[in-house]
Amino acid sequence: MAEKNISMRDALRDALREEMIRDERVFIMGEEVGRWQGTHRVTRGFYEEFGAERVRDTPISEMAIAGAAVGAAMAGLRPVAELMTINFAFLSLDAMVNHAAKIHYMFNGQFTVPLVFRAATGWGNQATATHSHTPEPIFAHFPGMYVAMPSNARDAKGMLKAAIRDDNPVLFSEVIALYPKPSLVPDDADFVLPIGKSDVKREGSDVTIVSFGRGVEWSLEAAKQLSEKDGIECEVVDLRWLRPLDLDPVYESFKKTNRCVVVEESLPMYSVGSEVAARLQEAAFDYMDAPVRRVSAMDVPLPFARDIELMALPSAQKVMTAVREVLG
Amino acid sequence: MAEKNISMRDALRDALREEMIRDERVFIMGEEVGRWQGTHRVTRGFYEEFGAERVRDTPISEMAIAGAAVGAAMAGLRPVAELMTINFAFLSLDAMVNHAAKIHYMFNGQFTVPLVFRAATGWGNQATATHSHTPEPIFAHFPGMYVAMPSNARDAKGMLKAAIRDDNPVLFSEVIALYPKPSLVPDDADFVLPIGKSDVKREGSDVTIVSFGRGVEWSLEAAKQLSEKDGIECEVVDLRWLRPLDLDPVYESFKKTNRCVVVEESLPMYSVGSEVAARLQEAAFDYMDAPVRRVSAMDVPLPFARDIELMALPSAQKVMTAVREVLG
Amino acid sequence: MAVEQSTTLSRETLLDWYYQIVLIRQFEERCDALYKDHKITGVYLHLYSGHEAVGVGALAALGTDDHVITAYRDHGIALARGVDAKPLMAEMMGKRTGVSGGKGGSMHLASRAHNFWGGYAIVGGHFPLATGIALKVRYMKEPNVVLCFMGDGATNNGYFHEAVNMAAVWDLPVIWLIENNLVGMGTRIEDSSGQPQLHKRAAAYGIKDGGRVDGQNVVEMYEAVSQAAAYAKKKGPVLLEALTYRYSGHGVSDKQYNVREDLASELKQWQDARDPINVLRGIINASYPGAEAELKALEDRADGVVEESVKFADESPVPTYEDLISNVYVGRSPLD
Amino acid sequence: MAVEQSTTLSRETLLDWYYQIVLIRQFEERCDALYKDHKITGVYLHLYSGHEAVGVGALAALGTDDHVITAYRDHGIALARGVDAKPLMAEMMGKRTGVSGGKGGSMHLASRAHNFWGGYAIVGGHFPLATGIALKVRYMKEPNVVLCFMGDGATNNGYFHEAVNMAAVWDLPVIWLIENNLVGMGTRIEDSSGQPQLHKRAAAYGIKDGGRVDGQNVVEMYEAVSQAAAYAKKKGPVLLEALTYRYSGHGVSDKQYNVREDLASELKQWQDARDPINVLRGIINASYPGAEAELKALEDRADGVVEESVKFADESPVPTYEDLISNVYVGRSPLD
Ligand SMILES: Cc1ncc(C[n+]2csc(CCOP(=O)(O)OP(=O)(O)O)c2C)c(N)n1
Ligand SMILES: Cc1ncc(C[n+]2csc(CCOP(=O)(O)OP(=O)(O)O)c2C)c(N)n1
Ligand SMILES: [Mg+2]
Ligand SMILES: [Mg+2]
Repeated sequence: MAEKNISMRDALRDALREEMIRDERVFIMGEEVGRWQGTHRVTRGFYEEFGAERVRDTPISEMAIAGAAVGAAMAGLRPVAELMTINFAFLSLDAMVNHAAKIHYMFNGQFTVPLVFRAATGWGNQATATHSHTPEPIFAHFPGMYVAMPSNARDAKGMLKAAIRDDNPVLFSEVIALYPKPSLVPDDADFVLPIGKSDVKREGSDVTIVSFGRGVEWSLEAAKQLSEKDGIECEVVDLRWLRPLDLDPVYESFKKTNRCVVVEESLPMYSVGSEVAARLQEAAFDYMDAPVRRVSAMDVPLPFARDIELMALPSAQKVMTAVREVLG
Repeated sequence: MAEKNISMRDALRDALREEMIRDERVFIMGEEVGRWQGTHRVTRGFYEEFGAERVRDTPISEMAIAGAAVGAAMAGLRPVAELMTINFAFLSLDAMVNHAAKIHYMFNGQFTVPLVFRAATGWGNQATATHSHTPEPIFAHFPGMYVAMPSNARDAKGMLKAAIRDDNPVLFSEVIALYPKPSLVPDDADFVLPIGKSDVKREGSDVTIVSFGRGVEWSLEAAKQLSEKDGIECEVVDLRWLRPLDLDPVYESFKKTNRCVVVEESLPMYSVGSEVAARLQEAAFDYMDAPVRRVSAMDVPLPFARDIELMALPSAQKVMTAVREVLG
Repeated sequence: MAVEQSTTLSRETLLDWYYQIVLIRQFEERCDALYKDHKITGVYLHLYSGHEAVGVGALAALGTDDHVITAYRDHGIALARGVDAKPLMAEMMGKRTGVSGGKGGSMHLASRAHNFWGGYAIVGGHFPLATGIALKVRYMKEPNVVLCFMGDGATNNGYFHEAVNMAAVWDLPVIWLIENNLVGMGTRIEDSSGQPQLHKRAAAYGIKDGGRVDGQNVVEMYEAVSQAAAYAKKKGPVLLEALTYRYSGHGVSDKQYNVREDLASELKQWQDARDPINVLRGIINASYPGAEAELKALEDRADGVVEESVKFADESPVPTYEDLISNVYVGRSPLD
Repeated sequence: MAVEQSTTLSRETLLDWYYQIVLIRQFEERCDALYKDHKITGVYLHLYSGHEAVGVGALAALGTDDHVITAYRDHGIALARGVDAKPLMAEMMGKRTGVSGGKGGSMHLASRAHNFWGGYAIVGGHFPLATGIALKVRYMKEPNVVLCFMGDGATNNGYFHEAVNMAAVWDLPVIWLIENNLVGMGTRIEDSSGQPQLHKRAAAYGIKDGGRVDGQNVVEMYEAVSQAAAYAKKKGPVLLEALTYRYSGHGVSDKQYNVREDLASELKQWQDARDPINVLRGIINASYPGAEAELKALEDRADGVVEESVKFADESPVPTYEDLISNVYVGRSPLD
């Protein structure tokens, strides 16, 4: 299959555009998705190509954006509702958790809610405390809505297309720092990745690193350096979905390595690192040679000033330290 | 010190009332806190005793209730804002997480936000999917706001008074099923428990059960039956606060028992069970004789029909099974 | 006593509405009794008694392809929409044969087949759903309207502002119908809304102010909603306020009427002077005298239907573990 | 060119306002240059240029014990409130000496000492804070008012509805002042609000409609806010709309003005015809002719103050690890 080397931004754009062409019921709504061309330029050119009916600029109304998407989806459309950044999705939590995620169940299957909530996520770049959340675990806490978080352009395309075609509501989080990063993406309008499948991004026999989103980049960088410098071979598992959460490849890898580090951009408590560590010790207790270690952001709000902001954030360096620690 | 045997409802009422008498800046706002006497009758008689200025009925405006409490607290009052039930606090998430929890930090200490968000929590009683959340982990995920969840009348009083007197914002979750349950409560207007301290509710040498809120009741019941039937002695640690989270008594207990079960009313993923298990295997790896097991609600929305609702919920029975499992 | 007022509507129509109003009243009173009998269980049950003319008149103005959505006070609206009483009563009792399989309960009745999009229990939560359904109507160039019921208290929630404004900006065919029963739980409209004449909030969105309607008069409700529907389909949203009163308090947990004399006497006034059944009786008498026997027959028919629904519900099976884990996701088990 | 209009306000007052407006303009232009120089960094920077008369006129109407709160477009308001330029500029650069210790950045300026309760970056998030501060004013029986600035786009958020309504129900002393610059990011007011005459939204809350004011005219702003303040202190909330225009787009990420001719020409029209500096110059000329040299001196003074602020900020230290972990909690380290 032909592939092209494009940024995650363009891969997401292709995914959206192809699905809009494929299915007239798919439309986009959100703040600045149209005339402004999308805050992060993912919907660049869409307003001109598809028109104002299918690329709908909305008022600054996160409750209504999310809730109207739910209604439209129940009624038969397939909305892609952009919440600009995940920080503003706090205002949509009720529409997401008590409506999008519950309606199929509460009414016993009478309605389906086939929609995608897109949101830019991630901290760094001095966006400050209110604009620097990576809070996907709190959305993935609740049953009824899937949560996706791709780590590269290829996955982003295949996962977003899967999310749009699926009949369940999906929160699709896109790490801002990854938008410009390129990778090889199949040039195929039917390239769809399965929902809820983790992916081994690098093979290795010494330590299992589990991550997702931007953490995968830090993990791969750490794995490379550890291999070059210390001859340590890390296996890197990319969760890709926080719900459904697929830990089988993690268990499998762990049975080989017996050591694990979980890397996430998010806050440390009640988080992905917690869940993976808890599940691993339950599922593979007899294989544990060392405790699972977690690398995450510091448990503080993010400050504006660059130097101290960086201190609070995870990095490849911090992953390397954790890997050396689990190796004792 | 004199003690009286009162329900958790009355203990909370006493705490509020004493603090309102002690400090004129303390006032109550929320839906139906006044003339209706409080949805759960915690503020019974307050409207008549303190008047409409200090016991403020509000419109159905969860964003404004939470946000106005933040503003009033910054300006020097000490609001106790009732969000009726925690389910409606989803609408307050932004005011809580991006405002209450961040303002002290973002403005570098210029403002403090001394307030308490009270919310009734817990599922059971056929309140159905939208009204049956116990989602405290998602609020405790974020730094800047404390999260309390007492398991009995005595703790409820001492913890609520601590929350009101503290200068940090606190989410205070009260399990509805515990409101009528009595225990001995010090009859002392200055009975204040420390913030962020767990408490050993039962001593035992075989298994450590970690819980909070209603889970403590199931845990104690299970411990009693296990002791009587099987001679198994469980130590029960009540976390009391999900933030600050105090795991020292858990580690200490575990070093003695080498086995642990975490019991929570909440959903299983990215939850308290996850966090405790993850931290335990990190902190006390060499003491682990078995994996930590978790008892929680099933990972589904709660249905209305009573029989199947009960199937989804944790119980003393399920705790007993888990304890037997960790004992092998 | 209600004033007698005549109308040009057909006798058949008026009798049909009479039947519907009585059916709802009987259904609700039966639910109340079943709750006291522990046949209907749980913490929530919000009766529609007193509001019947609002639902029946409003829904008479819609076609079957129009859309209806409401809050938790939904039993009466489901009946007025023509949903069979049997699966409704079964849902009240949490049975497998209920409209929502026993999983939704009284607050979450719905019937996809009737374009009845459900009752919703988070105050305000269904407003943007109405906007979204109306968006689909416009997107697909369908000729229909969405009728969104709401309480007076609910209009003070942020959802109201965002959902109504969005529908306004996009000129969507929605009728926002406020059932103003003067109070939300225990809070009076004057204590919850800076503008107690709720229909005037239309000005904030530049939409049609449909005014205040007598919600106890089914004919006036029918006429107001008919006009609103015609306008909404052609031009965009309408905000309409119906004045009504709840007969059984907020819900089964409401103990206020036992202790507050002001409320008890207000209730009595509404029941005496403005009961929707009496009002409609008066209209029928004025327009088509001599229907007493037929009215009695309709009451009996309603009684039979309610009785049958209880029997059906009572004999129905409860949901199983399979139901507990079904429909969490489309095409995936939550256990996977 | 702005029309020349005379006033009875003192010469001193007008010159003071002139100084403030010019100071803000220069501060903002300097920030823009510093951003291009990578001295101010990060993704956000929202300049107040074009809006100066709104902030200066409004704040001139308040006393020091009154309260002020706004959104992220806050530098100009901080300056108009009398906050020293040095710690403001230091905050812009993320320095330890900044008003918020370098932890808040440009969107989160505040000065407790000035009753300036801060800039807030979640659209609408500060509205209920204003309600809460006003509640404290009433609770403590203080004679003051809260002035809450907001953008036009922000009025469509649920926070607006809930916060304004709550203040209305409780008759709190708040002036809700909309800085209507016709657009929120790239969305025109007609596309975001069903009611584009935003002051008319007062009707939805039964509060005083303060009307639409020329936000480019500092004298009119001063008079409108003075009246609003007097009313608010005595009776309750006022909703006021000021028409204004942003000169530098939404923020540093805004590339629209480079590609959209309609916007570029609209901007030019505002700058040519309604620039707040020119408008005030006209008023000064009409009332107190011959002040040119003094105006020039004030411009130089402003220039010096901005220059000094940059020097101060530049030489200030960056925050340390201690700052990173301080003030997360009162009286507790986040590492405990
Ligand atoms: C967001 C939210 N807040 C609070 C509640 C609790 N609650 C349920 S009904 C109700 C009153 C609603 O009053 P109104 O809208 O007037 O409807 P009515 O019950 O009078 O029909 C309240 C406060 C809720 N269900 N959801
Ligand atoms: C809740 C929320 N939604 C979206 C944003 C992104 N955002 C920041 S400013 C803005 C536009 C605000 O426009 P307006 O209120 O008119 O203020 P102006 O920038 O014109 O001064 C948007 C959409 C945000 N910060 N918060
Ligand atoms: Mg009502
Ligand atoms: Mg604007």
